[in-house]
Amino acid sequence: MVENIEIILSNEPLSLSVCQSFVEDPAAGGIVHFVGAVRNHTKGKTVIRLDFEAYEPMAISEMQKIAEQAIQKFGVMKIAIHHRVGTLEIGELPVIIAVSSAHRKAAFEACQYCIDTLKETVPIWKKEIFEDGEVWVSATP
Amino acid sequence: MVENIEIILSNEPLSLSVCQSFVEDPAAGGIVHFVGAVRNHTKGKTVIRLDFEAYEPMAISEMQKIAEQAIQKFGVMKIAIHHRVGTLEIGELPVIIAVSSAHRKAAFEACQYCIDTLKETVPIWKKEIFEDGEVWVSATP
Amino acid sequence: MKIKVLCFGITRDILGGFEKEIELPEGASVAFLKQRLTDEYPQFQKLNSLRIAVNEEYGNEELVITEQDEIVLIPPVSGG
Amino acid sequence: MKIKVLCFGITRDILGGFEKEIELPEGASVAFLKQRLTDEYPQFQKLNSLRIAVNEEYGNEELVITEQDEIVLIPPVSGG
Repeated sequence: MVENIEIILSNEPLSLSVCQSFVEDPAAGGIVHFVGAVRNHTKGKTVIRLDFEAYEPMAISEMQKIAEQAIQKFGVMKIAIHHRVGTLEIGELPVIIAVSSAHRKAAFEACQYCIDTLKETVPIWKKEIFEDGEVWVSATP
Repeated sequence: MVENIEIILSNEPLSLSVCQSFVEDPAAGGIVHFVGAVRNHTKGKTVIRLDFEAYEPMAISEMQKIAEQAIQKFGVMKIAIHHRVGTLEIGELPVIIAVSSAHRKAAFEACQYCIDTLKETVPIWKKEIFEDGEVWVSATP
Repeated sequence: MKIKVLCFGITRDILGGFEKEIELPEGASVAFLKQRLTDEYPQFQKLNSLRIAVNEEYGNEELVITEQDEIVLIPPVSGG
Repeated sequence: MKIKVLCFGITRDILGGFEKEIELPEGASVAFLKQRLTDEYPQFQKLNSLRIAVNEEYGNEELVITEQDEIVLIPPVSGG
């Protein structure tokens, strides 16, 4: 069986070219990547860094499920979902999602589905560290 | 003025990380890339390589227009459109479009708009080379 | 029975630790555990959501908990 | 007047070269040029489309051509 999904949860910086290499396929005409980035501001406050933590086994199995669903729903070829944990500085990449497909429309739809669903269901949490405090993102209104 | 558009037409292999670096911004929360790839088959025939040619000054100005329209329409931050010309082997990348945005939905929409419009309006042509002949893609029914 | 819950994100701050033992009646459901937590720690009311994972799957409200289950508190996720 | 047209993609194969001189009456429009080309080279009828770029912009059918213009034949594009 050809492996068509690669899920990684890592303490090390993520690599766009590693994701690209995984999803490349001689029959793929289009590849879409979503790359998350750590923003320096949130609601007008300066963010110094972010701490990510994950309930690791379940985060991996939920990301695997999302990729499987996306392949089934949109008929795409290969999906890589790589997510960081640990401390990230501004500009570092918390997540990369790469999708290859024979046709580009399906790749766009599948990639958007993966990131939208990841943000709803995958047990990963980020804490924003400010000069004067810290907050778990989205925990409270 | 901060440059927010980078258009490149090149004989050399394209680089995803160069596109990523151009569009990265401390205020960007999401980056979407579309990467075209040369498929090994088209309508059941084996493709050996592709030759791309461009009406270069107009190809560049049309890509610039597309990027400007996308920034205006979708409110995204930065766009890089890099396109190859010359001979490409299977698996090489004819085009990379990178879009950064505060919010990911706009990045997806703008990236899709750019590649859809590029394929309609930018004066670049590809010839597919088969074992037994060659054909200008999309020229005739 | 005594169950052990694992706490991630803001729930660790609320319960004051990663691992917490909680006394529950036999046959208690996920909904019962959530009610118990909210009664004991009123800060849970302020959360946008609270899900309970049972053995690495989101458990629905009626699911009955046993001592052998791995119970994890899942406050609003914010990955990506 | 004698205009010079530049030919890309399949139009180069049809006209047999990258640069071609074409004799047109003064005041000829883009539409006139397209008709002239189709009359002389019936293969143009087989194309999915033919646009004419005048000075690096797509010229509409009514645009009048002069000898100073850069005229380029744009068969169906296939970039990306």
